[in-house]
Amino acid sequence: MTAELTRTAAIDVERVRKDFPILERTVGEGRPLVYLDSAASSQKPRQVIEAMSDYYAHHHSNVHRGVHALAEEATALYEGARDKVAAFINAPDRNEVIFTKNSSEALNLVASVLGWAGEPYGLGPGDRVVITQMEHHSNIVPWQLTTQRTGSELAWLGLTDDGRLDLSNLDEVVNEHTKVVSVVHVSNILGTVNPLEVIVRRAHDVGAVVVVDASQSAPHLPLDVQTLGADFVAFTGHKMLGPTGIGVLWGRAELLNELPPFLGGGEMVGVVNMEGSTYAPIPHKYEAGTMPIAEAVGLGAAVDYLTALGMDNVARHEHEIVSYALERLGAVDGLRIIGPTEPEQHGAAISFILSVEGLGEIHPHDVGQVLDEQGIAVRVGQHCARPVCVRYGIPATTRASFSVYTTRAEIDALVDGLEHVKRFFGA
Amino acid sequence: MTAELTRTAAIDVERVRKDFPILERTVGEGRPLVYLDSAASSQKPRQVIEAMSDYYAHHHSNVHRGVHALAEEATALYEGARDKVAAFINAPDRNEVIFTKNSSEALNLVASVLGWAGEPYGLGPGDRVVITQMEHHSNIVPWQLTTQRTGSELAWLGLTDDGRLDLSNLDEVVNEHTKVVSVVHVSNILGTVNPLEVIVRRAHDVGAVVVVDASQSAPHLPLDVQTLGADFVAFTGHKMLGPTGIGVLWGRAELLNELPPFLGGGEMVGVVNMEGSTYAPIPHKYEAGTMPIAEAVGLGAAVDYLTALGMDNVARHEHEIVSYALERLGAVDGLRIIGPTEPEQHGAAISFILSVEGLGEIHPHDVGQVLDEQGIAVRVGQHCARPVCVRYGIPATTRASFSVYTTRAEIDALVDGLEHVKRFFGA
Amino acid sequence: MKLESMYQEIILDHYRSPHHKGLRDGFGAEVHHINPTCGDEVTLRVHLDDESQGEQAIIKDVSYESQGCSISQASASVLTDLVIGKNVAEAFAVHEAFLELMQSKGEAQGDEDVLEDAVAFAGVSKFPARVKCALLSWMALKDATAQALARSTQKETEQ
Amino acid sequence: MKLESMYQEIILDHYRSPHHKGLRDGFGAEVHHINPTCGDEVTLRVHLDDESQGEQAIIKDVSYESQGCSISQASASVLTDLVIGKNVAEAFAVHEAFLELMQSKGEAQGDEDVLEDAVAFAGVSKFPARVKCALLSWMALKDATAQALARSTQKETEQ
Ligand SMILES: Cc1ncc(COP(=O)(O)O)c(C=O)c1O
Ligand SMILES: Cc1ncc(COP(=O)(O)O)c(C=O)c1O
Repeated sequence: MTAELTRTAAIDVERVRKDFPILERTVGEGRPLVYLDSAASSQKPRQVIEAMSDYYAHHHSNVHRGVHALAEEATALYEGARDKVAAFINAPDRNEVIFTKNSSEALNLVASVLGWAGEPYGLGPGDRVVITQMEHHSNIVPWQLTTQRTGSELAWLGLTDDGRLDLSNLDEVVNEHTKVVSVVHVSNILGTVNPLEVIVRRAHDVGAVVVVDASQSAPHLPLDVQTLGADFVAFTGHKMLGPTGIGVLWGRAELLNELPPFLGGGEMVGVVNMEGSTYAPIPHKYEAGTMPIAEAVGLGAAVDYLTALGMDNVARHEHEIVSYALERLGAVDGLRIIGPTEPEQHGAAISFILSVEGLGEIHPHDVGQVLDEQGIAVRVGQHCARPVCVRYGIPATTRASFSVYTTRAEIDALVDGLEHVKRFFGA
Repeated sequence: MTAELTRTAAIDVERVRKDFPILERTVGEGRPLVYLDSAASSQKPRQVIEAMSDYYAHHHSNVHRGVHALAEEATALYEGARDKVAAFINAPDRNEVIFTKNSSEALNLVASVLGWAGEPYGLGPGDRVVITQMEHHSNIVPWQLTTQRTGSELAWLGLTDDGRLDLSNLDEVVNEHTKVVSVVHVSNILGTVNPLEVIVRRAHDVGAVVVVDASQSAPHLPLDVQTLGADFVAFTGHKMLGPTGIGVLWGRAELLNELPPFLGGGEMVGVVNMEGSTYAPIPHKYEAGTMPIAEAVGLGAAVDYLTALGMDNVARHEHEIVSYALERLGAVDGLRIIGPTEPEQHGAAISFILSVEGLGEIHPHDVGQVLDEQGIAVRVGQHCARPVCVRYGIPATTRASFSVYTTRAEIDALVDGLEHVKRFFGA
Repeated sequence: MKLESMYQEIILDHYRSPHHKGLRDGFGAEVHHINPTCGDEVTLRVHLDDESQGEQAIIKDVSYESQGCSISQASASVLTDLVIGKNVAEAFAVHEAFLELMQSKGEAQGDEDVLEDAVAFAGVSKFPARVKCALLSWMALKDATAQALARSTQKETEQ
Repeated sequence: MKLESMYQEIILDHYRSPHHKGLRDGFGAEVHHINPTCGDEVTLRVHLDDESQGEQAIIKDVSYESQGCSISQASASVLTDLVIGKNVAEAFAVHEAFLELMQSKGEAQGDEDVLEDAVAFAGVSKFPARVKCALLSWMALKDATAQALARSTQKETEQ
């Protein structure tokens, strides 16, 4: 990154901030909100909120199977959202985009159907699933459940001391018994951006299906599923300026066509007889019941918003913020960053531990509470990634995370806030 | 019902209609919207739409695990919605209310965990699951999948010629091998209100778990899970004036505590180690990942709206509309009602087939299309209940369905519309 | 207006008095297609004069039994008028042209020289929910013809 | 203001210099409790003088090792001050009073005669996310005491 770029914002943050109503509010005793918790869930621009209100106020109806005007309008909006998402991730086929309720459901979907599938994809005794030690619980527990149910084995890649994947034993861990490799693109706790190419290559060499948890990358960098080379990619609306209640599973059509269904019900069927049923073609095969229609519309609006900013610009802006934050936080006395400390291959989240003389480590809960009083919202705890905390021998971390609306001034406020925390608890 | 009541609306429909922005719009060539498709999905009052916009504009954050002000506000709103739903269905314990994405997921949840459970609940060879021939596909396919996966048997209760459950062989069908009985409270295609007491009694006599699909009753009549006596009750937000993307599973705490988890991920865990995990207490055990937070808030607002009207009044109003509709439709030449023709034990949906001299039956698609041109929205097709169509030897039906905002004038418009349909296609 | 653009008089005529309806014997293949969305069903038989001719084989007869809306019924009737007597390649070309018309979202008029009565379906293409109805019997025709040809190839190979 | 209402000086004192910390030998039961939300953990041992006395048994010692935020640490420290030397029934009564205070959402003051230093936690009850922290060691105490008593009953029955 050139000096030029660190000074020039890749996006006009002040204008962007005006789109987010919540950024106008104050918290506590009239403190302006400094929202540094976007990795947990991002805020929503007016455009997204209004797209959904407008949908309900003017176009709502159940989708598909209707010949009336509202049903056609709602269907066009819902399926239009699928087109937008497909374009956003450069999916070769819109039917490969399946709406779920969140990333977690998307990952459970894959884990479940691979558990139920027959040869060659199905899991059974002797088969191995590989994950990593930096996965979010939502990419750990579904695989624990599936391997337990199928008698297959769960293995994982470990972490280096500096917060990156330890790939030194990649070829042993991803061995010839491996049928699935499921790995996070960007860690939500460490901020690490993982080198997926090597993992995908090795996994495909042994014939394994590759699942990528893109929950923390889809909101922050250009995501091209064709370049990525994975077989499944999961992400979630609420972290990418979109609404709650919606997520996405992208999967290769050949696989989706062949794998068994997940949830059963209306819309996912072909012909239903009491004795047995046939299933609809994708994407409907994996969309049982009334889907999150308004939420798809909202996600479509979020994708429009991000696309208008340009994902390259978003990535550049956030890289600038992360660089600045690493620099400033690194200079705070008693602050230890958990995870990579260089801005290269670093996502929009930074975890740390704060200590103060005479007391030692201040527990993240206390850090977060005192920051909150100053209007600064960070997340504290294990961030649904307990194995990372265990790996680094820490009970929890304080995490600051960023989005398109984050400013350098907010990083400054955080640093000032941390100094206040130290004064507050200092002996 | 007294003559008095048929004349006096139990609710002030004109005032109610002002709360639903979509009812102000026109369709096609400026026709006022006559929305008779509420069984597919109801419209939403301003109060629900605004509760969600307000949530996003002022309070959004991920819930639980946060010490900052927004996280506390969002958590209080989300958990407050659970309290509202619990009160709405008179649940003995708020932790028995589990949020899902829709009814279909709620039913799949139960079917899946009963498939995975050990003794005494788990399904296996020799065990029987009983459903009925009038179930929605969402209460058929999950049981087909589970019985197929576990090698258990699926049986069902049939229908009488007049559109009610045939209970003459109840004791044979629900036999001592029966472990689950899953039955719809109100049929979405026939409008039949089922006599659940006898079914629940028989099921419990043989030790079976009872699941009730209340998707079409929760929006229309007072639902008291304690009176109902079932073990699980499923319903869906979008049919009860609430948003898409949210449903509810109520279940007895003893059962929910004992049964295995459904989806794995963040929030549903206790302690996660790479080697294995423990699970959170209910309701969180069954709420993996970021939940539909704004949608829960919206559902809470819908429940407030219905409660303010009074569910007794809602039921009375709809009974009045259904009675009027049965009377008027019954008098249309060439119209045959599919399902019960008396207003007693009749939900807010009426299916029918229309014929015209010289041509015979007009296909529901054609009926719906011509009604649409007059601004009248009905649903046509099999209504995700194909076995009912097969049972009555019909390809599909036209269905008119009602809600709190439905007026007699709209029924009149439908009847006029049907006369126009006959003229249009008549030889 | 909108409605009349879909329900052209010509469509209603075919609907009220369908051509070539009923199942007839002497056929190379029979298929059963359904549209689960609305419950439309068609059973359709194709009779080719000489399967060994491949795409040059003449369609001697198309017979069908169906249940469904006016659009799907009329479409089947028009189809039989159009393809009986043509060879397979010609019939497939008509099918292509019809498919294109149906996917035009109301933009195309259809070439009357190729599509004859079927140009009346141009208005249907504006109603996404009904396009499938119009295409049902055409999909069945394509499938049945392919099966009839495949079967003859198979027979040859077996000999 | 709000913040000071939670972080009373008395809490911070207990946090900085916890009482009775460390695990000591000679105990009737040991439990390990965690708060998965934040990673707080406590290992707690209860030593009763004579389990056969049931709820009349005197709590001779409570020792613990813990990791967690100031609230959970201070709460454990205050707890030991409060219950060591009391009998089980009395200790449970104090627990009840503390639980009530924590669930008061900032409405209650707490009875200083019963709760002593623990009334300082009144402000914590306004912070739903932190109530669990304050209760962690108390839940552990209740559990450990119940186990110690249960074990003695079991021993008697086995004899
Ligand atoms: C009786 C019945 N059960 C289940 C469902 C499924 O509800 P959802 O589509 O919201 O999952 C519906 C509606 O579609 C229904 O009418
Ligand atoms: C890396 C990662 N994976 C998965 C998830 C789960 O997403 P959701 O909670 O929307 O299901 C999250 C966020 O919570 C995440 O950060």
